[in-house]
Amino acid sequence: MMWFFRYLLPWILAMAPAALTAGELIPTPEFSGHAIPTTEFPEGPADWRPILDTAALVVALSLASYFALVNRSRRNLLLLTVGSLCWFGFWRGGCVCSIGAIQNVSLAAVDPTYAIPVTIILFFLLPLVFTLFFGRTFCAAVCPLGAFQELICVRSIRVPRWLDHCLGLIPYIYLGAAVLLAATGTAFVICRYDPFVAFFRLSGSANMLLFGGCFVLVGLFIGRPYCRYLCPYGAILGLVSSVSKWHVRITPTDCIQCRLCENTCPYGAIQPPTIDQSPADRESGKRRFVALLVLFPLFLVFFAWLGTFLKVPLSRLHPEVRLAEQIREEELGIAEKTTDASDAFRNTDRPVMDLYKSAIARQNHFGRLGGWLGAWVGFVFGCKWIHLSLRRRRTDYRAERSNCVACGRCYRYCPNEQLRLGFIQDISELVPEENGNLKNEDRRSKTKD
Amino acid sequence: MPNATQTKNRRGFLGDSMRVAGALATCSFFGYLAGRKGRNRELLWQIDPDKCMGCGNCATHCVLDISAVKAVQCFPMCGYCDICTGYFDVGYTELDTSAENQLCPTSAIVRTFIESKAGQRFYEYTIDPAKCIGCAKCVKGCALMNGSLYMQVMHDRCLGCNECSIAVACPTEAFCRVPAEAPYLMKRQAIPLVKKFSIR
Amino acid sequence: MSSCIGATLFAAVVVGTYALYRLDPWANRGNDSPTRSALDLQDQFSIQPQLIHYLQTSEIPIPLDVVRAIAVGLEDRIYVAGDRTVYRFGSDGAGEVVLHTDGEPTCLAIGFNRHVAPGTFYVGVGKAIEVFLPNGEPLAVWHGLSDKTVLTSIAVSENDIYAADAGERVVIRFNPQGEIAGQIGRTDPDREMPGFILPSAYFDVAIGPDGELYAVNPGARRIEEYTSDGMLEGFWGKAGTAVDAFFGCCNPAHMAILPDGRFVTSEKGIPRIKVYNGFGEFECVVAGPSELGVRDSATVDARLEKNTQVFDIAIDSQGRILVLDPNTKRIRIFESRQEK
Amino acid sequence: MMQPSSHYYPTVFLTALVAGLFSIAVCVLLWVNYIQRSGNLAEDVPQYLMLKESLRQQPDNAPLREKIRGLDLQLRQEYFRERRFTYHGVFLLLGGLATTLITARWAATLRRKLPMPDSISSRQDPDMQVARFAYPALAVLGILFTGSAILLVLSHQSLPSRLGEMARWNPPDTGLTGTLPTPNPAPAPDLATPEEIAVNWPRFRGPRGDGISAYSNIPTTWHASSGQGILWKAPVPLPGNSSPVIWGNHIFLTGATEERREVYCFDASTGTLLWQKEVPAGSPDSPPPKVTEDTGYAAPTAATDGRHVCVMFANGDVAAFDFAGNLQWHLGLGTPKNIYGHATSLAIYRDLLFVQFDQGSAKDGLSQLLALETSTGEIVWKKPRPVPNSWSSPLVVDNATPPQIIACGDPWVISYAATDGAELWRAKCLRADIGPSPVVADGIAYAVSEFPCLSAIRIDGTGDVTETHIAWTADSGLPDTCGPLVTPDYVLLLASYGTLTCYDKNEGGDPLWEMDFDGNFRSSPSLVENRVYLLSEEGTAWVVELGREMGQQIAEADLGEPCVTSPAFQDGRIYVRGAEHLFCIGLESEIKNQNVEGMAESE
Repeated sequence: MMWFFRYLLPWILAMAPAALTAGELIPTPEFSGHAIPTTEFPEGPADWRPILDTAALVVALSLASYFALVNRSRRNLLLLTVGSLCWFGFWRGGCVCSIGAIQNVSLAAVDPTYAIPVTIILFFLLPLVFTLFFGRTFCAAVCPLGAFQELICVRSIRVPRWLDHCLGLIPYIYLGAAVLLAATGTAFVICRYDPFVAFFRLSGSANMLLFGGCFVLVGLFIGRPYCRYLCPYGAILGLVSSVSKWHVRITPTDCIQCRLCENTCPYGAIQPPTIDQSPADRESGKRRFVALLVLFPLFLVFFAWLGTFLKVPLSRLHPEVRLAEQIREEELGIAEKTTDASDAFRNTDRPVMDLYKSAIARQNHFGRLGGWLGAWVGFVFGCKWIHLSLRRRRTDYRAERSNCVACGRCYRYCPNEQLRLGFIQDISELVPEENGNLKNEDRRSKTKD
Repeated sequence: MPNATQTKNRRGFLGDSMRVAGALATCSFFGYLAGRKGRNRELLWQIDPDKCMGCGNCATHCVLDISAVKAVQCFPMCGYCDICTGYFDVGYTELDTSAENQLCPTSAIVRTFIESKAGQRFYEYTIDPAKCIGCAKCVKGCALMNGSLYMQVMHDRCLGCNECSIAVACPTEAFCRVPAEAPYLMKRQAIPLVKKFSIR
Repeated sequence: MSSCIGATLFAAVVVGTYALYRLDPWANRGNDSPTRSALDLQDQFSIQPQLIHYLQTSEIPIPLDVVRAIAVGLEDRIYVAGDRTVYRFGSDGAGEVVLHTDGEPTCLAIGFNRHVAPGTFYVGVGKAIEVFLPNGEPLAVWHGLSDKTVLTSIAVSENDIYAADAGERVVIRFNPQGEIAGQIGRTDPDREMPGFILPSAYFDVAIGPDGELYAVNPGARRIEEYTSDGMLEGFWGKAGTAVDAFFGCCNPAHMAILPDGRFVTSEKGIPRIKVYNGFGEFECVVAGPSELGVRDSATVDARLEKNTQVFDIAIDSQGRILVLDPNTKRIRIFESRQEK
Repeated sequence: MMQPSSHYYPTVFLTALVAGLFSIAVCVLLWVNYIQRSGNLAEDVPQYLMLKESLRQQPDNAPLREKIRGLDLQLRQEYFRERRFTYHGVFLLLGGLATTLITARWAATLRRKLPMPDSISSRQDPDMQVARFAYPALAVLGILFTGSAILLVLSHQSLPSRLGEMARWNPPDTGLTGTLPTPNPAPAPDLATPEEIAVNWPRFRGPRGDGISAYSNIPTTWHASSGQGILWKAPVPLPGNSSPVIWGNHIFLTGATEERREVYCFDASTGTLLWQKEVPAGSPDSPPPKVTEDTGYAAPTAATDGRHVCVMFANGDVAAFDFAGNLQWHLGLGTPKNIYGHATSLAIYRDLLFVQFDQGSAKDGLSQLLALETSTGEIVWKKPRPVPNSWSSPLVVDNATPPQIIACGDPWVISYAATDGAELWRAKCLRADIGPSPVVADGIAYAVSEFPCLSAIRIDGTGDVTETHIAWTADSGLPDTCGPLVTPDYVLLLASYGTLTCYDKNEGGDPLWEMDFDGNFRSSPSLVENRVYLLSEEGTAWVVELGREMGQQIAEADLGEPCVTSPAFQDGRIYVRGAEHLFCIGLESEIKNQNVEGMAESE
């Protein structure tokens, strides 16, 4: 057993005095005829995989934009959707997706020690850039979550537009909370509560699968529930999309106001033309707008104030604060039992006071951040309120830019598209007289203006 | 009419420039983020074995049916003990491989006799990754001795979730992101030993 | 149809919310799940109360940052080595520094009444033994040990001083002048000397009531008796998980001998202090993990950084067992229940 | 696409239905399998565990062993079989679901009706309609958010926001006490009792800061040169003008040089230096303080709450140790702007440590009074003080309601509530450099400085009490350093040039008598029974018996080295710090005993 002292002891002594009490090892024997094996580890994912994924993303985005804006083919889009679902969903396991990348980017912006991989940056950035020029074609056929929901939407029922507006605020609030929690290194909530990723992985915790299943059930009847009422990346893309260079159009030429497309969008993105207001309505609208503008800062302050109270629930999400609370409860004798984390903590030398100090500092930090989150919620609410009171005149049926996910369902309902594709010879084959009249009436009213 | 078109053109141009500028600004910000740390390679999840307490959450909290985390043997650190506390249940009756004496619930540890020396018998213990479910029982057992058994995320199985569910459940924050070119970690104590044996 | 869809949607929302609520990301519920893979050390950890024949009667705080070794000197005064000093406690628990060593002491022994120089301090410091007069003045430093020396224990007999060297795996015998008079326990197949198996820096020696030398062979999990010229006289001890055996790779870590010749052993890993009779038969337990203030979670914690529990022991003339607790930096004093 | 309902429809629909049922079946099977499997590892089967346990009882039972092996094999096989089933089942399910979806969509497409726009008669402005419902809906959503936020907040009770509150924190009754184990009462902060404080010497000039001994068996004479009356003397490693404080058997002292600050703990019975700890620099970047010989680097006297000893140094560092000498906390308040050097001693009330940190000129606005938690060093409150640098020490009056802390500065004597620092009253009666510390007896505060007078202020006022609550003033024999000594009948002042002036305690006015001593005085006078102890800078001590007509010098003693600190009195002993040593002066009888013991020991 001399080898122990020849090789190990100098090292133990170098580590002394700690090594005298901890870390002593039974020496590995020197065998006469047996070589000490090296541990075999399976290889990680290949180097080229991220490159391939990025390339696939670029190709898919380009194709989606081409299919939606130039080719105007719902079938091609659908095929691409299936392809994307297979590649980005099932093959890639769903991670890291553009939606989740929000959190990595937030963390990287705040925490200089976190080196964000280039792939994640590109997954976050490329859809944004494409959306800036072509609208939400990413959502249409590239995003695996979108693709999944697109495909399961069997029988869609229409959500009333006012409800759509309200629920449409949730993504912004979710975005704010997700950024806050990610930037503080607390949690990646978007990933934690992603309903579909368990399907892509073909496994997951029972509760997550159940949750996903419920989402699927909802998705059968309500088009893209996640995209519309939760997706924080969709919220960003919606904003970008509203200033995009090009965008999906329902009709390839001019709208003839036939109203055939009116109910075709399962996502409630097609807006009917407006009817001019009476002067009295216009006046009250103006007054309301001014009142809202005045109330806006109050709104911000109120919600910010409210947000500061969130410091405890928010900070609870942080492991260190949770640990400090558990330890405290144990010390007061009100904890029912110890946890692994508290056991682990007690087995080390770290003083309890030190933990408390750090936890309290963190909690106070969350108090401030909660204020910001509250202000953001107030801002979102205020903006929506103001947005609702603003009126823009619309004369045609068209896809609302921020909500339209460029799925291409509406194309074929347009007589002009049918005409373009050569399915019909004349618009009157499709459009009843009544509707034609409407168009003329409208024209008349237009000329009056 | 030409005036209108001109205005429209001008406005369109302005919009385009804004878009390009916005895109460029965003890109450069992200370029900064990417470039700040120099090497921005892919990151993978891994367990820092010095922080792992062997709680067993790896077996239950992985999104995979069978956890991506498995026990590994660091041979240069192993004492090749006859009475291996990682292999034998503390209530063993005989030092043999029969079921009632084994600690591992799936029999994933293979015990091989190597040689007998100065009255001591030495055995090699190898983990069969196909059977290992990552319950960390052997890791806790081995910690009573050398601690050569430890937990690692197996990258052929790990899906690389953006937020690792085991990391969230980990009581000691032992999970960390490691660069893809060095995807496995070693115990601090093992480093000199592994070096020593690899030189030989 | 639409009411059917509505009901489905409602049910989905309710079930989904419930599923989210049931989600257990932080493994809070993990603890009571029956599938948890716990390492069951309960039998080793909770010792049957009828086996515990001793009771902790008092506790003395030690005002040192590091405590290394404990010994009992003349008049039953307690000495603790650590922090480059040797610290003495009076009967009232008040203490004082009696001497300063050159480096960090690792072991300590004090000449008893029948020793050639009663009251002399022998302190193992690095690769040398520092010798001090009873008043704390330095007397000599005994060098002459090898480069690999790791001193882990010193014991004094009437005419000799034995030092356990974990580095060379021998017990070195000094005469009172500091000259090396012999080495005991080196592996020697000719004399059927198996040698000491020392996986760690725990290697204890002690002198029996009749001057015989006992040394722990932790790797073999036994205690061996030697003559002063290095002949192995006998040994006892068995490895195992039961309470009468020595657990783990290398135990006991410390040993002391009661005035009537019984042995007291201190194990590490699952800390246990036990009494064996002169023939090595298990008698009783002095203290188990819970008596020593060690949580059961600490023994199944796989981390290296965790607190390690190794308790040095010493015995005074009344047979009280003094346990040096490095966690709380206290001396725990155990007395037999019957005598109480 | 526009074809009418096709004849494929029934087939397609049926396929969708079958595929859907298949998927559901697979799903259920998988679920059952999942639930079963998690309880199927051998170690989770109670039967297996029971068998194993019985084997432990009877290790030689061979049939039992065989039974265990058989069961183990069976369980493991089952486990791995179920694992395989899950693996394949998932793909089956995926296939089934895909088929269901495709066919269901196909069926839906086949059944799709052509769009039929509503009639246009009832057309309203769509945006108006949206807005009409959206506003209230938004409001409801907002209320929902606010409500859930409030619920969240109410349902989460957490750590207190400050560490100091931690000790007293007790989470509110959650209403679940019926199901939870009854919570233990919050541990009361571990504080010394008033009785304990009264018999110790926890701060500058004793438990009440008035220099009055609780013991009467105090020696009156000693001579260091001959060793007469000296129980022991111990060298103090670093110089300092701070006085000893005592708790039980521990004597605490501080000493410092420009570079190093140390705390010493001596054994009161033997004079052994129990420990000696360096105080780490609290604010290493601050410049070293400018001090004079009169103050030095360790002028502030320590204070103890019986659990911790708190110390302060001229550079503004404050620290606390436990009695074993472990540093509990330390912080640097920054080097004070003080022309002679910071000399104000510390005071403690319950678990609060008071630091009177007067510095600069009054205009600088730098002076403040801080209250720190003794156990953590956390600042509980701080109050700015409208005064320039001063050298007087704050005084805690704990028997007043509310408890007060009185601090002197130029020109204000200000009283603060000890618990929260609220100002209670202030009186304008001091001028220039303020050295003597105030004393309170029987509801009257005595504050004095070299100019203009000694003032007796009733402490029950509020606001500015200069005009209303000053009982009397006196103006001869005013000290610049030594604090006043207030006996049951008299108020004594000891001027630094050696004049002891006695006033009637209730009337003031003209002195009753004066006595001159041949010495310079910076050590405040002390009282034992009716005897006044005076210690001169040169080391001579006088003991004076008090009388209404005249003081009677009854003894003279000699310390043998210069002394500027105030003595501490314990049972039969005086502890006093000289320039180099800490002396313990004891009764002759005790010294004899000790010698006898010593001889016995040496025999």
